Amino acid sequence: MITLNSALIVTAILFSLSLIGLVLNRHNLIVLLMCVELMLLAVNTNFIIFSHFLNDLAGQVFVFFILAVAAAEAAIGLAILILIFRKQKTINVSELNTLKG
Amino acid sequence: MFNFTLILPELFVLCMVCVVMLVDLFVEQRQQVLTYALTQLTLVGAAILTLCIYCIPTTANFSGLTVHDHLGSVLKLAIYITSFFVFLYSRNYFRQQNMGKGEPYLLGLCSILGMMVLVSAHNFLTLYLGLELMSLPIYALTALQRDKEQALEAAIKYFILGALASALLLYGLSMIYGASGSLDITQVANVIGANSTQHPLIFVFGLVFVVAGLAFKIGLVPFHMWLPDVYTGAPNAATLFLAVAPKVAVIGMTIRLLVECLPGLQVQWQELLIVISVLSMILGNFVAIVQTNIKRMLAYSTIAHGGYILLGFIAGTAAGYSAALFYTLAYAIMSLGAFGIITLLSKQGFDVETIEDLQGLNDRNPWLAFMMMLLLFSMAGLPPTIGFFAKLSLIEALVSTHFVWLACIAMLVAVIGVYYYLRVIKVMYFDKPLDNKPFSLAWDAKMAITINGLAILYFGIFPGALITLCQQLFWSGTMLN
Amino acid sequence: MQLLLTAILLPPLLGAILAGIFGTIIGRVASHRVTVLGVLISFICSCIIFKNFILDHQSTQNIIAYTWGTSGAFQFNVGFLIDNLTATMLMVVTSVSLLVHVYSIGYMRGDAGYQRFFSYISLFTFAMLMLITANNFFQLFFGWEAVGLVSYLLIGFWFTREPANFGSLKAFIVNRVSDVGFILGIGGVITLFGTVDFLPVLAQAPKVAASLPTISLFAGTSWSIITVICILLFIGAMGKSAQMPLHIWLPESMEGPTPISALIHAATMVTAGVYMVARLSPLYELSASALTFILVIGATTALFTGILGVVQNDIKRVIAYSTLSQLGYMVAALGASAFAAGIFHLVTHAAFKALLFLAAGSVILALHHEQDMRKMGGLRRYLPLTYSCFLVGALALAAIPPFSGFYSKDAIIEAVHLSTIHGASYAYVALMIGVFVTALYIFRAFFMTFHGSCSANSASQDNIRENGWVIWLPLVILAIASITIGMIVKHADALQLALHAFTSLPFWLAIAGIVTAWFCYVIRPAIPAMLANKFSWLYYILIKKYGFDDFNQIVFVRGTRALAQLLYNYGDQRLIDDGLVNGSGRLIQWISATLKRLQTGYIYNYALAMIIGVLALVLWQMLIA
Amino acid sequence: MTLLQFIFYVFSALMLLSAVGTIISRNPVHGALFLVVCFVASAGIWLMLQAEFLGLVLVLVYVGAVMTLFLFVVMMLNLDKLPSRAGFKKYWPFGILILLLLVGLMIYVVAPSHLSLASNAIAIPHPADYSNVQALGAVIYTQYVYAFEIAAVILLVAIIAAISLAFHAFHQDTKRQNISKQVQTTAAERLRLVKNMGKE
Repeated sequence: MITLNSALIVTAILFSLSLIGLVLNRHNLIVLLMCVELMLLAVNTNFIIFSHFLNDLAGQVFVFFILAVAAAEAAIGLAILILIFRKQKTINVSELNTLKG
Repeated sequence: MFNFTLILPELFVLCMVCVVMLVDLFVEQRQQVLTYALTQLTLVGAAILTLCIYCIPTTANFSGLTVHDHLGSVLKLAIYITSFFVFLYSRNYFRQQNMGKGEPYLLGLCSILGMMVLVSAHNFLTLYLGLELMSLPIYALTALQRDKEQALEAAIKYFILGALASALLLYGLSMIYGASGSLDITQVANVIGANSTQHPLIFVFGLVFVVAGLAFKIGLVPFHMWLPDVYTGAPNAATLFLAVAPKVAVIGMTIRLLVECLPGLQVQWQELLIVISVLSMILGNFVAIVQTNIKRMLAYSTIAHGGYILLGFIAGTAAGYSAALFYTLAYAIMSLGAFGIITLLSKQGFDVETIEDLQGLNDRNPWLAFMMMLLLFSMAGLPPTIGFFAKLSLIEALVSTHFVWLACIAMLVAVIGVYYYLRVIKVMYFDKPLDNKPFSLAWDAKMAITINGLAILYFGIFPGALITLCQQLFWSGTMLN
Repeated sequence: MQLLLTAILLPPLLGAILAGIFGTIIGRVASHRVTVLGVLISFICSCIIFKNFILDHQSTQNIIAYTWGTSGAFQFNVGFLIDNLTATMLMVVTSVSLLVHVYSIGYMRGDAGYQRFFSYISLFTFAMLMLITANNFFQLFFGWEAVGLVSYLLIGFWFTREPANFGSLKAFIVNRVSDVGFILGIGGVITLFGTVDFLPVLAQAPKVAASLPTISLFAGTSWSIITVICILLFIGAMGKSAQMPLHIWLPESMEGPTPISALIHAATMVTAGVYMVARLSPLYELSASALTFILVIGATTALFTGILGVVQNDIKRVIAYSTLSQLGYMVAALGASAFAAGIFHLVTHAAFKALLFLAAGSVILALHHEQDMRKMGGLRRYLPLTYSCFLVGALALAAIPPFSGFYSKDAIIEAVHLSTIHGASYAYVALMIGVFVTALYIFRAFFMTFHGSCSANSASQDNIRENGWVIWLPLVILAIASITIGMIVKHADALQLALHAFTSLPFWLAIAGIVTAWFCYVIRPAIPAMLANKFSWLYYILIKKYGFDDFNQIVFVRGTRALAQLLYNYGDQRLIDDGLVNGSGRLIQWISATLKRLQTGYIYNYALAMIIGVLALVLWQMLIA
Repeated sequence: MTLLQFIFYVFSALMLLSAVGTIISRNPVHGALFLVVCFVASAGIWLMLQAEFLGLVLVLVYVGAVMTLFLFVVMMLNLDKLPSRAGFKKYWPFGILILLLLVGLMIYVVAPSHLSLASNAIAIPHPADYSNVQALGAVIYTQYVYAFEIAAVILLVAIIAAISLAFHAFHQDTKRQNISKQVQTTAAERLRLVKNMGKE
């Protein structure tokens, strides 16, 4: 029997791992996009856990839509990424700092 | 259960999105005016439809996913009107900067549809979908100037941090869903209201994440960092777009979430907002002082204005919420004009960027300089402009709920704020222009900017109607719960 | 009613805007046409209101036009209070203003600032009308300040002339000083009554006064708040209505064009203080001490400024001191609770003083802007019409029956005589002597100007002739008014009163004044010089105007300058500039620069800030939960 | 520990480890593949939580489409040089701090003393003939049809945005096929006879 606590703690770890990835990754833009996907995965799992324990389908419906949005988001993110690579020939995060101050 | 009359404006905009898309595919590059005209027509039509159904009493629609009420309608109207002006100001910019044929209009309309969904959302699901539908086109709009490195950098920053914020918001919503067992705003409010003395910690835990997501979208410290970079890097027209209507929509979302859904947690979110608001007002005003880029300066001032808007929520009374809404509308008009003028001044291959670009504007086009002065006065909160009344009503709401110290801080930093606005006025009026050529505008742009500037004055001298409207929205009984 | 009021208030404002902003475009003729038309419209509407209220006895109306703003429980309304007092004032203001507008067409002909002038006087009319129609203190204050502003602009109308600038500055500063009192008074009203509307304030006043609220201004003293408020408000009136010791600006204001002196500094604006006290009469009735204060100030002004008029040589200054003196009479009437008599004198004074000023202006214009009476004389032959008009004005001023001044001044003296408050007997004596002095100085001016030998050089004598109809028509109208107003108002017992005058002391004092003037300036012109020599110390005091100006110059002007210098050197430059302003400026710059450095431009730092932010907030909330 | 719990922990461990792999891998291709593993593992967890349809969709849509897209882009970008892991080495303790903080808070928050749901919520196992797909479908197309339509618009936006951003039409050096010109071509244009001057 899976318990609510343990499930939520697992997703919390997953969520914090993706946050760490976002903060510590300083070189590859594409990994940042993957971290975003990971974050959404954690959130989705959260919803499914609650949906399961509440016996309520609404959580699953929410996940269904988050998946759709995440796919759309990935498409746009990758498009911007490609533009950046085309223009600057690099996707190094630490070189993207002309805007500051 | 499914009342299609109540979502007529949304349906109309959606149909027109398809029409604009198809028309844009088949018309020639030079007949681009058709796309523009259709876009503006969509906004006008949506406004008319919204007005037609305005008087229908508050109803939850589509099994509670969306709600029809006066708050939503008023916010929608504000969105149409400001967006109408946005497209009017940016029309030339889109053409000159080679930002594609009809794409900006198409993306803009999609974003507006998202805002409409957002402000009348009555369920976490629609709230999230509306938010994403609003944001995704803006990410694209920011990157649409594909040859400009800064625009791309701004777009990816906005995108990644925006996704992070969405994820934080969702994480928070998932906690609230888990604790309350529902996604419906009214039901969640009822669950929380039921045991109002002692909430499970998980609510507070979720609340912080929700507030973080909201604070990101409004652009508040410490979730503000995207804002100056995006405002600066984005093409001027995109900055104009994202500075105005989305702000209104996000404040609408804040009202839905904090005021309608989580009033039971008011004590907690008040504390959070106080910290965020004070930090924002201070940071926004202080950092704006040392900026040389006008868009960046206005971006920091946006952060400060966001802090001011929160003051109304902190007051936590109907008067406070209506003051916050009034401030939001005032801010929308002000930033519309200010960014609008920056967009209008940009020429082919020349974006107005630094404050020096405005040098001697008075010699080149006195009327435009005068309008800009009015707008800046209003942002600084000097009478007799709308900005003054907006600040006044906020302070009043704060003082009447005994947050006098907060009101004092707000006034103090506002005084600091006056400095950088006046600096721009000084540059416009007392410095010699770099380029002596008189600057002329198309008639429609001239008229729009005149209406915009005079609105600042009109609502400053006769604020009664707008204030009353805002107050009525928060009378008990007009809201669904 | 609201429509009628709009028709009274807005045309002068529109006229002012048209003449002021578009004056150069529409030209001189159009400028005076629009402004005269505007004032004519408001005059006609005022007549209607006058008829409704005074003749048909309509009841008081309080109209709230619109709410300008709300602050807490506090509402800022634009509203109008119309009753007999307002109706009378409307009549006075619009009629005098209309005549002065017409007169100015002739007087200002050829002046470079023609359009500007008409714009100003129309604006003045608007402001004055706002002042007298106000139903609350804020609107009153708006009108109060607006008329002050226009007055300041008009005194300095010929801004290239040094005395004009000096005069306007003086008027401005003195009025600011009195405004402090006025604002404090309004503040007192707000704290005590919680509203600024006249009617509620006046209605609550007796109840509030019954509870005897007191305030401790200095340690150990206890004042009645009502008295304090009344005196503070009256200090405002002292500035505007030029009562001692705040009267010093009015003689200087004669540097403005003569029509302005007639309109603003004789007939209308300076009576604003009198109007205000009369409007608040129920409040003043509650404080005997305030009334005593008013009475003493008024009587003193009436006598001592009148004496100064005797030694002036500038024709306009004589009339200016006369205005001061007559304002003193009005204020004394207020002090004696004879508010109706005060307003009556205000009305008659408006007529004959405007007449005197305009007649003097006619003389000045005929002599090509010569104002020194020593260079005039014998003008009777050249300016017969002006001569007779001036005579009518002088007789009215000297209170000779049956001219209008007689009725109003007699009422005042009678009221003061009957008054029993402290200082009433002093006031009575002062006003009595004042009657003699009044007759003396005005007939001195009259005889010096129109009788005796002609001292103007012979070359210019031929050029002296009456001016055009725009000049003399207002004179004639005002002269008729000066003769008749008194009789019209007292129509029932006018004759009886006039006959009674022959047995009363004031009448014979006035006659004595006239005879003295005739003897000293027509029969034996050497006497004044002899007297001046013999009583040179007195003469010196009078020439120095009791030293008010020098005292101000030495104590306030120099003292202020020295203090300012001191504050500037140590307070401003060292403490504020170096310490606070530049210091805080530097601090802000430093903070800004530091905060700016936080914005590194790296996505991961931004994300980090967000994450730290959210975690810190969560932690905080968890710890306090 | 029941079998179910054991499987759950195995999947969880797999998911978390591959997540770690995703964020620390230097090669983006490896990262993407780790992410695939992570998705598959979580799909397993979702199945155990009786969200069968979503578990399948995760594999089909995410692994099948989105991750493919990622890999496709990675290949297209042709990143020859692998970046160093300098930042990671320097700041990882900081990351651990974030992890501990958030997880610690989470443990505190969902402790049964603070969350009544944690102690009394018991998931009801569905009967054997229960169809998750059917149940979801029933609500998505009725109760949630409004949201469904909005999601459709979001996907439309994604198409418009991706095309308008990545489409190269405005650049002159793009090589394009002009079909109408291609169809209208004549025989003369197709074939050019060249006289061979070299040898008879």
